Amino acid sequence: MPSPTWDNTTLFVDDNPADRAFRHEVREWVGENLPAALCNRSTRIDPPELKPWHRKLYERGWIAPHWPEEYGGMGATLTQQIILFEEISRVGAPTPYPHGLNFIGPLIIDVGTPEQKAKHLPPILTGDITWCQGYSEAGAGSDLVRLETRAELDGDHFVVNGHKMWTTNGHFADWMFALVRTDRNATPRHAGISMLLIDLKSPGITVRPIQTIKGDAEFAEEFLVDVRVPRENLLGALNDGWKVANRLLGSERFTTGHPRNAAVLLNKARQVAELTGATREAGFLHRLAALEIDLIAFSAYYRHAAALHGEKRAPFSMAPVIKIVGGELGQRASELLVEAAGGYGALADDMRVGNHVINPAAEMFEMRRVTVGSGAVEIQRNIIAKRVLGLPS
Amino acid sequence: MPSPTWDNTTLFVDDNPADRAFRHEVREWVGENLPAALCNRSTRIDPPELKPWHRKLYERGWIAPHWPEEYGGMGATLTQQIILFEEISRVGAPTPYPHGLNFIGPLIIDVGTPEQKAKHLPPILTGDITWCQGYSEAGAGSDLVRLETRAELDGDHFVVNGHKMWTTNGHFADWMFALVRTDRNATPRHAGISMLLIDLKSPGITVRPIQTIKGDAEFAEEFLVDVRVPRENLLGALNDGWKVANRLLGSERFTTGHPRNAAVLLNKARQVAELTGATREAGFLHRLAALEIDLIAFSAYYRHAAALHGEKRAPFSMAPVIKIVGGELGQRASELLVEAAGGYGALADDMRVGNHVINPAAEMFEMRRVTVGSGAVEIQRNIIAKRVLGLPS
Amino acid sequence: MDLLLTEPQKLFAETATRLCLDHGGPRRLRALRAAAAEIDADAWRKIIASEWLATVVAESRGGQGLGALDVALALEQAGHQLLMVPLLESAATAWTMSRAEDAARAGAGLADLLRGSRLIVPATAAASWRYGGGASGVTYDHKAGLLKGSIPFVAYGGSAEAFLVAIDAGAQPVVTIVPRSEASVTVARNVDGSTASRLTFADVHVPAEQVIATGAEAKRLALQLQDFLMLGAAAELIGLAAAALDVTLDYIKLRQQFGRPIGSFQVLQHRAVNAFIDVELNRSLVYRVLAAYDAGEHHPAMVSAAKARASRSALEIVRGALQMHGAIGYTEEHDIGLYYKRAMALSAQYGGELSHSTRFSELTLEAGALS
Amino acid sequence: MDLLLTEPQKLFAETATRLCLDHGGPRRLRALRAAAAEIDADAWRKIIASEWLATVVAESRGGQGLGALDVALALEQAGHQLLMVPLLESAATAWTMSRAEDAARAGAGLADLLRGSRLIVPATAAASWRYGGGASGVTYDHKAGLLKGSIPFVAYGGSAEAFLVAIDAGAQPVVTIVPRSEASVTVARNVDGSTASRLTFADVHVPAEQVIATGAEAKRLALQLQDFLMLGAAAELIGLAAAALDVTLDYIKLRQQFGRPIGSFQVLQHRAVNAFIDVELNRSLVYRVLAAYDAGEHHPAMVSAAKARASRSALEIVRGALQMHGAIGYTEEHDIGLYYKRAMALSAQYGGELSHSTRFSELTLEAGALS
Repeated sequence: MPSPTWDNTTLFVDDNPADRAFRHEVREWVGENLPAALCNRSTRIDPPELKPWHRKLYERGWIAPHWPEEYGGMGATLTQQIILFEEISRVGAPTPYPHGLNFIGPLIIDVGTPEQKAKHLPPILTGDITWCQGYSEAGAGSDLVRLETRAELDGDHFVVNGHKMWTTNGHFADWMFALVRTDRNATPRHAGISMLLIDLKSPGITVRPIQTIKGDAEFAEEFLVDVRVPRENLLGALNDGWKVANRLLGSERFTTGHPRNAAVLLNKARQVAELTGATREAGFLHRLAALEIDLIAFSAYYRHAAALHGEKRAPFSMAPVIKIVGGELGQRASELLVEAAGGYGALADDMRVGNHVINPAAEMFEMRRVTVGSGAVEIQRNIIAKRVLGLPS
Repeated sequence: MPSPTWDNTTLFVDDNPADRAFRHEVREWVGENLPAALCNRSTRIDPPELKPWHRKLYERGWIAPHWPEEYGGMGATLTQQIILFEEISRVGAPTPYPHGLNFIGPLIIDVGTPEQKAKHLPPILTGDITWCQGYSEAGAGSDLVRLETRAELDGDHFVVNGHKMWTTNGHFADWMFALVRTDRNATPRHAGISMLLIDLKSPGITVRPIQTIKGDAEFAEEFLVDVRVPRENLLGALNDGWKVANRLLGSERFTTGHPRNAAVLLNKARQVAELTGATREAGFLHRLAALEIDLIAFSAYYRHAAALHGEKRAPFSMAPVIKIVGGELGQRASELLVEAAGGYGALADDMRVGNHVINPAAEMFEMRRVTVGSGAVEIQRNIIAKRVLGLPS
Repeated sequence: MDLLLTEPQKLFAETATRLCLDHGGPRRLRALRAAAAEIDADAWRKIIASEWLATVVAESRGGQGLGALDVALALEQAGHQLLMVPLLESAATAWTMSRAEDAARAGAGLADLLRGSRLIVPATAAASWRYGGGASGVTYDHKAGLLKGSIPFVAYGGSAEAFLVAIDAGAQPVVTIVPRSEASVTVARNVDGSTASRLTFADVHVPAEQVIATGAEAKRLALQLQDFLMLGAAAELIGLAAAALDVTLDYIKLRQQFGRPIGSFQVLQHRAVNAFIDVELNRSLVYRVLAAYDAGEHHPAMVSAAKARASRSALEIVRGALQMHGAIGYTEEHDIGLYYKRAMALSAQYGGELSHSTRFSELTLEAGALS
Repeated sequence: MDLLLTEPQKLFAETATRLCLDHGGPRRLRALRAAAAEIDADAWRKIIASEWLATVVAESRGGQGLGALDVALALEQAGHQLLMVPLLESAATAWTMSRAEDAARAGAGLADLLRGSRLIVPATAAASWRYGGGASGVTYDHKAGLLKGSIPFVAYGGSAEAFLVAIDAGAQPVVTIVPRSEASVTVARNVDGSTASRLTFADVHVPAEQVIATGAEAKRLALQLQDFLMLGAAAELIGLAAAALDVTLDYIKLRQQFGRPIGSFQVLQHRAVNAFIDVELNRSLVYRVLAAYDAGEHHPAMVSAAKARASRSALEIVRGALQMHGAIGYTEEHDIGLYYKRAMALSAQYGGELSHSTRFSELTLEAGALS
């Protein structure tokens, strides 16, 4: 009895007939419209290079599947959102950055004023305006209680002073949504935080890129000195920023934590291993099997969680579990890729495997990012320990 | 170029010529004198069954290699002590229990009165008297600060009340050396503890064996109700028990933490795997290699530590490292043995492999004991974190 | 995590939970072990009376026409409550017999099985599944109708009145009933009180009317039967692991050391979180594979993934549980040892972690298209 | 842990520690990388002047007659200080050349190497050691004196003036000097700034006077040379891992989160303890194997054990270090990334963990007597 084909990138896909048709439509369109130069890059693509592709998706009406139709979205189901992600990433194409579309866009839709909606939502869709997220600071990564950037009301403006760090794409962004301290005496401390929308062209802002270990500049830092932000750029109520930031429903986890990331890395590891001879090593075979088995388990969980999320029945633990497992699985897969590559795994430059060009070290560094910074896996585990398992402090 | 024979039980042995001669002498004598029935038992042997073997070692003069000659020992070097252990365990023979010979004997030699020495040391050597260690209590395992058994002076006797638990061989023992609270108001709390030598035939003592998960009774608990202990049975000064207990030099680590324990289990795993077909599984081969490699590293560390200890230059970290690595390595080896055995690994009874009879489940349960109770590996890690690496509390 | 069940499935799961709770548990297991009983007869009678076996029998053959997933809901609960009943083995037998093309052959035996009057358990290579050693050493000579060789590690062999011998390997596959009297049965006891039996067939003649299937059909049924057994054991392990985790969480919340509950130490917290995540992932995995199995769409590699992971996690969880319990966990008196021993038996039964991860490799590498 | 060295060894270790401290370190490595320099010329001159290479040369050939263990004391410090010098490769070449039976053949080349006037680095299968793929694809035709094929991942191939080509496999083993001009050399850059070169020999004629050894002697020397390279890289990795651990310990003692130093969190403490234990064990292991190597008593499986474990631990430690550092560790500016990248290069060089654990299995299973 011959076994059916094994494909670790489509495990437990459970489209209904309408979904299947949609998947087919997306697949065809992506095949025809994706610029080849964007495919299968082992390093990050900066926002400017991504703009034409963003625009194409916008014009096709698929840029914001999860936004309500009245704001220019698709009002799509979670399954459709996942299908879009899967079909775009299937051919190794990049997905648009989430800061405008997934983070601040939905927040503005949720609590923004009519003016804020009218001003900010359309250019997020078109890709004309790039956003960055200004939460982290030098002393406040995972620990927002220690936020030091302060905003003081002066007439109809806030005057902002502080230093934001680790803002992805900060040096490419036009606007930043930032958490700032507006009441220094509030208890608990996070009760004195507000969310501001800040035009990065305002006087008093200096943006500097931060070079990463990978050799590119993914993050930036922003120095804010007496920056005047109009009062109407306050999102939500004053001192309500913590709650506003936590309104995100977490559906973006379903794209950033997708098991496909690990699946693609494992397939690369297998191809590289054929080349280097690692497939003849018991250790490689065992680790590959262990990772593939973890991947299939995670894929099952992922589909299950998506189905529950679609019915608004997802448990609280879902988001941290996807963050932990998805992040660690991708890391372990990238480490196996490097190990399988042997001497090639230490090269700074690309290697050619069959028709593909890959760079194991770059892939590995890319995956390290996942568990760094705010929301690191240790903290996610602390959250589950306390809030799900009820373990004492 | 054919490789020399690989033997994982003699890694890095570095005997000098005199040691080699001694090893040869021991090996020959053990071969001639060891009762076959004691060999390669996968379950624990109770003290009564061990007595004739103890007596033989005593008569040969090898029962207490580490005791000074004036007390009937050999005044042996650490290397000689290790050689004795290795040659006895090489053929799967049991080594004598440590409570008299390694624990209380050296303490009495160190701080005992002439009367205590005369009374207690000879029957430890002959094996006529069996000792047990009464430190643990229901609420005080790793945490002796919570010790509740109390001893109050009444004339020339202490009156002891309390409940000791987890005393290995308690139900076979004639005497117990116990930590008891003699000053309930002392700070720090361990300053109010004394060491008493207690005759278990004293009125007021009830001993009950504790059945273990393995199905045998290795531990006992003792209820002490108004037990009168003569004042001359105080070992060391009053309220000085904590310091007395900590005087042990730790050379006993070198036999309980010996890498041979894991080496023998790995050889059994390999033999069982040949039988069951596990040798054809990548996972088994990889885990076996990983464990063998850890074993060789631990063997190197062990010999190195013994050499340093012999020169009184061993660092503080040595004892906890041997405890952690030796304990966990033995556990992992026993788990691989069970996994290699497949269905045989779940059987309650023995299995036959070639000329050997083994019981993977019993071996595994035996190894679980190592990291249980006082001095568990987590606590050893805490000790290294604080006292060696200087990490903050 | 909510399994998104249908209403009848939910109802069944609730019934199963109640029955297992009423009839199972550590105390009950101790009583059975003291009596050296392989089966909890009371619980088993109740299960037979509740017609759980009928769930997996096609409606056309008098059953409820549900699937392996449905019976797994009960197996998970049986694992949770340490229940000692041949539910998995009987259900697998019923599933196989009711799916034979020739309904007449299986008819009487199946009816007896369903009403509890004759216990028939599978005897397959899966009982001692091991890479390379998978062939159970039994051969069937079709022309002569002779069965020869031996099968180790058959579950509930002490009580079985007949065996469903299923041979998928070799030139002459067969699925056939063999009455106990025809086989030589050696029963050994596992650490948890369950048993492992070796059946030996010395040129046993199999009458044609006992044969359920031969040829390609037998091969297919035998393979499906083995997948059923592996998946069912995985479901039982998930319940077991979840229960061991619950017991441990309760313990570490209360037990004090150095003036704090030990559950407040971060190392133990993270270990507990990893166990929780494993149980969550494995539950999703096992039920997704079961759904695919019932739909006739599963890949056999998925079955090995499920059993490998369920076996590994259960053992890791009970090991961690034992360690977190400290000395008390090492006593016969404490219940955690019962979970530990049951995990040892169930994780080895129908193939352990390393065997299944090798099987997974073989199946995916041979089938696998590299993308 | 105190290595129980002789007085001269202690003295040498102290000298090495000082030299590496003075000439190495993260800042120096950054300068070299900015200049795309493969070798730290200043440090290398100093090392040549200090006659470190002479340690491994037999006294009868003008050396100090010490061993691989002695030079490893310096390699450990070089690893600790991220020094970029061809010390291991030059020492391995010197060791091999000085042990050739025919002293005359190696004479001139060895003298040039020792005085630093000609850099000769080994080109062997060990450079890309991989199970099954070990054969480097180079063959030597003894009669014609022709060398053919290619060898990948040769270290310091950008600066080498000649190569010590050592072929142990096949029918015609050889150890021979090949001038750079005779080979085609393609230099690629590693993530840490070091290089990996592919040498290609297109029917290169090797004059008899350049041949160091042939036949059984060549095979023995080639294998010993490879073991030397593996052990030396292991020693360097130990220093590197210890340094990365030190950097991390300093960081987690200071860095605050949730109002406490992060080094007070038990999970991070235990991770640091595991790293500490690994470094301790690996140091004992590597030096014990080196001692056996120098005594001519080592088993080659021990070499693979040492390299497998040194590679694995170094990678685990730098990964843990990066994670404990949080976002700051991910910046180019922070030094921990330098340790990380150096660990990637050194752990792959002369065979990574999985390759060596497979080699270990093969060597012990073929040699192993089961007790």
